[in-house]
Amino acid sequence: MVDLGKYAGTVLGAYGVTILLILGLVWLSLRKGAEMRRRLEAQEKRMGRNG
Amino acid sequence: MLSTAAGTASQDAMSIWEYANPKKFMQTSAWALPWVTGLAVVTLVTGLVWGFFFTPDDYRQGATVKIIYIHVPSAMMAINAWAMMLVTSMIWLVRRHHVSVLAAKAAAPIGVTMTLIALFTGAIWGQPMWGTWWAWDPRLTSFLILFLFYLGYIALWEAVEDPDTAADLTSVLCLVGSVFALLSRYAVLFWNQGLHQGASLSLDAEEHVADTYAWPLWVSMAGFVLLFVTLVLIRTRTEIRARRLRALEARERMA
Amino acid sequence: MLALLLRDLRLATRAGGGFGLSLAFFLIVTVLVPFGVGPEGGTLSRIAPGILWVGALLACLLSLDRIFALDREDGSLDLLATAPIPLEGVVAVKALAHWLTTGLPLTLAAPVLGVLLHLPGPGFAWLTLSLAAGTPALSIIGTFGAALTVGLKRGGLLLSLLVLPLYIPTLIFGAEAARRGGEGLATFTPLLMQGGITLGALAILPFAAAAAIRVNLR
Amino acid sequence: MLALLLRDLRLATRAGGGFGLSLAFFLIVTVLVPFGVGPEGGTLSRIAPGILWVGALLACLLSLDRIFALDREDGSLDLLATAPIPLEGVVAVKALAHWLTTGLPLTLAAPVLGVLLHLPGPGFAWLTLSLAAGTPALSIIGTFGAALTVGLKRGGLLLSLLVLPLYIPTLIFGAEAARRGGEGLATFTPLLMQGGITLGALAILPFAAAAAIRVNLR
Amino acid sequence: MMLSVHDLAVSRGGIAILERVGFVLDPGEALVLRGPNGIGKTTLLRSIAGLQPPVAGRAELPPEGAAYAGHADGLKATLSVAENLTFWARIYGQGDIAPALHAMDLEGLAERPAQNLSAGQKRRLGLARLLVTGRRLWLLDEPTVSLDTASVALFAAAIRAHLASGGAALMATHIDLGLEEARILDLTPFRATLPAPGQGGGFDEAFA
Amino acid sequence: MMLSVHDLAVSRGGIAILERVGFVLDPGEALVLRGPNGIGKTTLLRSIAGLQPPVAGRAELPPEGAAYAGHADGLKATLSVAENLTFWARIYGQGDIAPALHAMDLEGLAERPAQNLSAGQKRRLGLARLLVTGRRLWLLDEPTVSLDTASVALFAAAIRAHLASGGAALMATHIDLGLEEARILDLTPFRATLPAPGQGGGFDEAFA
Ligand code: HEM
Ligand SMILES: Nc1ncnc2c1ncn2[C@@H]1O[C@H](COP(=O)(O)OP(=O)(O)OP(=O)(O)O)[C@@H](O)[C@H]1O
Ligand SMILES: Nc1ncnc2c1ncn2[C@@H]1O[C@H](COP(=O)(O)OP(=O)(O)OP(=O)(O)O)[C@@H](O)[C@H]1O
Ligand SMILES: [Mg+2]
Ligand SMILES: [Mg+2]
Repeated sequence: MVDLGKYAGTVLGAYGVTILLILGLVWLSLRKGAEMRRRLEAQEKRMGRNG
Repeated sequence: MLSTAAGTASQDAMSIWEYANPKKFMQTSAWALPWVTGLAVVTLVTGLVWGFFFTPDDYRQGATVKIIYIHVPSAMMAINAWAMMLVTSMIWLVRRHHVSVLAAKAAAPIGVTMTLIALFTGAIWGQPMWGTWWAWDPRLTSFLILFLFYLGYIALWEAVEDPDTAADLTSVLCLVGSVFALLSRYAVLFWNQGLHQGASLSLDAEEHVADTYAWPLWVSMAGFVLLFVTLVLIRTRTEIRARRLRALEARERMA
Repeated sequence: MLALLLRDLRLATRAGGGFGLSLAFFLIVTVLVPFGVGPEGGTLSRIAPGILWVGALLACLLSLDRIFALDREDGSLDLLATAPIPLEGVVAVKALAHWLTTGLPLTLAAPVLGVLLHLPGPGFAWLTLSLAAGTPALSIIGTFGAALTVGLKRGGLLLSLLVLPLYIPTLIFGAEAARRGGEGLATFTPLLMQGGITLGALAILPFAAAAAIRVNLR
Repeated sequence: MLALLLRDLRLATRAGGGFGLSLAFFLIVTVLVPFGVGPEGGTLSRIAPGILWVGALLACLLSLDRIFALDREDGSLDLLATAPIPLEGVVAVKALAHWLTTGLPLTLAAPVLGVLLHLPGPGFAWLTLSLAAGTPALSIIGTFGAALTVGLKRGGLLLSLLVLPLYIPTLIFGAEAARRGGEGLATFTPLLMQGGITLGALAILPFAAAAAIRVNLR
Repeated sequence: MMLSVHDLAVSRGGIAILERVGFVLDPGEALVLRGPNGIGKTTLLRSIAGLQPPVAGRAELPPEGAAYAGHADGLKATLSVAENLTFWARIYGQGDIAPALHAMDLEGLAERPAQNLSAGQKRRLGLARLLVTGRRLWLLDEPTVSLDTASVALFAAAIRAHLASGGAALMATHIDLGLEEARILDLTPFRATLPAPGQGGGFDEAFA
Repeated sequence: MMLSVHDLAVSRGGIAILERVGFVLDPGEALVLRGPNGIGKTTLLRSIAGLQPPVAGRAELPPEGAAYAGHADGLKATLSVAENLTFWARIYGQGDIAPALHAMDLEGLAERPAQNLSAGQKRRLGLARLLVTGRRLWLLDEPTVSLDTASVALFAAAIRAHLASGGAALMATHIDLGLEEARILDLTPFRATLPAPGQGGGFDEAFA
């Protein structure tokens, strides 16, 4: 393991925040994407056409 | 009012505006997405792992130098995302390609996230280096202003209900905002000279940052770019679907 | 065009028209700050030019949503858009009316309020000058923001959010000029920049604002 | 009654509803002040508690005219006044909804913004505490002011003018508590006074506000 | 007896505009107020609804009060038709909005935000609100503004159903609703006259 | 020829609601648009007035444009009737407001602030505005809302005078104006239909 010395908190905090924000963004994007795809497919099926 | 510009363009042999056709875009992006995603994950993980585990501490900054591998790429992407929004917004205003403006809409939340990452990592870095979380340094201040521009842009998209109206208004805002963002940058420099590093790495890597730091930094910058591309593709696809869903629902109501 | 200016000025000075209210708001912000930060003269005098500029800017900001929203609500804006005057002209006149009823009174009031905050002696003239050079920019930028949000119900705060980042360069140069002037330093550059912003904004933004209104009327 | 609260919260969180915008305004006031007074850390840190309180107060103030004006314009207020719920209850619910969408978020955001102004270490807790004790008073006093001005077109700035003097005691005690807390002094008295104002306002003002609305509907 | 108005005088801007208005409305009855523009129909209805105090006389309403519908519909632009209606139903402690939606032919629009309705559709929603108040007395100010003929017929049917179930309605309107059973009251004779000089007395005298 | 509309398609919220609308209006002619609530009369008038771009087709107006009067009257509550009217007269470069005041029977109210008018009086003022535009083509959206019979007759007389002087008028209304000479256009047949699946193609397809 790397030894971060007295700056462990700083470095880990920075990486932690970054990873959290990125994962949050990715999760939101995927969730909204999946929801939209589901709703659109349902709608297309209901309207009986896929243009 | 949807224009039919690309409809006629499809008769021409091949034009880059082809990709502004939503259908074409959906096809192409569906094909490209797995590749881009894979590449993004690989480069991002490589860059960050390399930077985090396999680089020495700086003699002055100690281990904090590792923050550079996220701070600098995110700061770069925060600016580049806005630049991309500016370009795609102008394309919308001039050529009325919906995909273009939807890509701008899709990029904005990624841009804010990048801005926030740069701000947070910078603040965390500032605590040991400058002894304060925040200073009204020009670089930092400009980023705060950029954050405000992003917020305003997103809020305007949310507030306007008609999608084409929203597209027009946000594009005009993006245009005018960019001019004022440059002005602010100049004003802020005039106002305070600041503590922040200059553009030490991006211009002459050899002179300022040793290769041991530079290489993983390049890789992780590439990773952030690819991450951005991936997310823009995913989100633009979502926006296109949302538009189509909206249109279908409205038709159903009318029928 | 002149008819429009006169009507806007008349509406502003009628009961409930908002003339004087932004002035009152400016007064009250200036009064509140000592309550907030404490009465100590040295601190107050140091922050005086900045607070006065921020106060004037906020007072200006709060009157922005009147520029178009009222005309939109009662249908006048539709009628103006189909009237035989160019929409760019309407926008310019509206900005001018806003400045006459807001920016100008604020500029004139600022030195008086400066007394309350122990503004240092030479600061008075420079504050007035910088406000005179900067408030037209605030009005025209604000008119652009108002045009962007005219389609929204109570776009007031969104308007603030959109306009404030656009106000920052004007604020920085304005407050800087006032502060440097107060300390006896050179004020040429910030005042020049401010004048540049004002002229640039005047040249470009009426067109952007008219375009935004057309989009919003759809 | 609960239906009204839920509707107001839903309206606030819908597009253009204003939730988050007062927060944004607070952020922006906090950001503007350093541009006005200059970037120097010492000065900023001295004025931080006061500016944050003034900023929160202004953000609160600007959202006041939404409380009744929209309901008045679209006729809902007439209908609510003839509905089988007491007007005092309507007022109280409106004030509660305003606090939930404005005062509470402002309280939570204040410490974060404190970083920008170099708020001294112990100040964070006391600032939050004093805002938590004071913002309910701001909401209920503001609701009263909104009720007074509901009959006027765009009463927004007049509303500010009426309400600000009423806000001053809350501001003085709140900023005092935050400042003393930051300097490690006793904060008991100002906090107690603030609590007193909040409770007193809660007990009396809904009735006064309901009376004002009845008069305004005539 | 559902509504009885005795010798009512109403004012706008401090000046009496109608006086000595009196009538009685029984359950199952509808009364249409007529009169030229500006005679005071809106003012009279608002006074009866309790929104402004009368100058003289009184109006006796059912204990629970009346349902008032004025020139504005009280709709929230960002809420959907169903949300708008549900809100009012809950305020009046009523449950189901489906019958009201059906009566005003709004089922197809239930999920549409109110801001995307046409003028007539908005008005239909405003009228549907009356059906979820559960009040027996309706006070309606120009209820059929912007409605097409089909919607006017819908509205007349809703009024008839309301009267049949023991309700009553007082309406101001300029057009013919096709409600033959409704009585008509022309307000022109009640236009306020200046009090003869020296008469009256009391506080207002000095101003009059 | 005063107004000619060719194959016009108009939309609200990005969705076409009327299509293939076409007609010609000559000087001295009036055309009344009919159709149930929500068919798209307001949208059509706004598109012809140039307030929103049409989806397809075009409308040819006189070079100076048309005078449009929508659901809202564009009145300033704190200005008096005469001030409101003078303002619009000056915007359109016209001089005297007295004839307009006379035609809409507003002389007695000239000094009254607009906020103290009744609904019908406001509407009369809104219509008087048309008379000071000097435009030959009028586009009117439900012009007689809130008007009593006498005022509707005033309005019909004003329209007749306008037609007699070579003007033209396009109106959307649900009620009978007593203008026998006006042609009537029912919009119901022009309701937009879904394009057949697989048709069209190109850019819009993915959104449609
Ligand atoms: C909130 C605080 C901060 C913000 C918003 C911020 C923002 C930025 C920005 C915009 C860049 C430029 C990236 C580019 O040009 O591509 C940058 C680069 C950099 N920052 Fe920060 N920064 C912050 C704090 C810090 C701190 C505290 C340090 C360390 C002491 C630091 C060290 C660096 C370094 C070493 C670079 C690379 C410079 C280069 O591009 O050559 N930053 N930062
Ligand atoms: N502040 C005021 N001072 C004097 N007169 C006023 C004032 N406000 C309104 N009026 C007058 O009071 C009268 C009554 O108005 P009201 O709205 O009740 O009429 P209405 O019968 O509903 O007319 P409409 O059919 O046009 O809706 C009108 O003639 C109006 O001009
Ligand atoms: N954003 C939107 N999305 C979908 N449909 C909409 C939207 N906005 C309005 N509509 C619909 O467009 C149609 C046209 O409305 P318009 O106001 O033109 O009708 P109108 O003929 O004037 O009706 P009225 O007689 O009631 O005034 C209406 O059915 C309305 O519900
Ligand atoms: Mg009326
Ligand atoms: Mg219509």
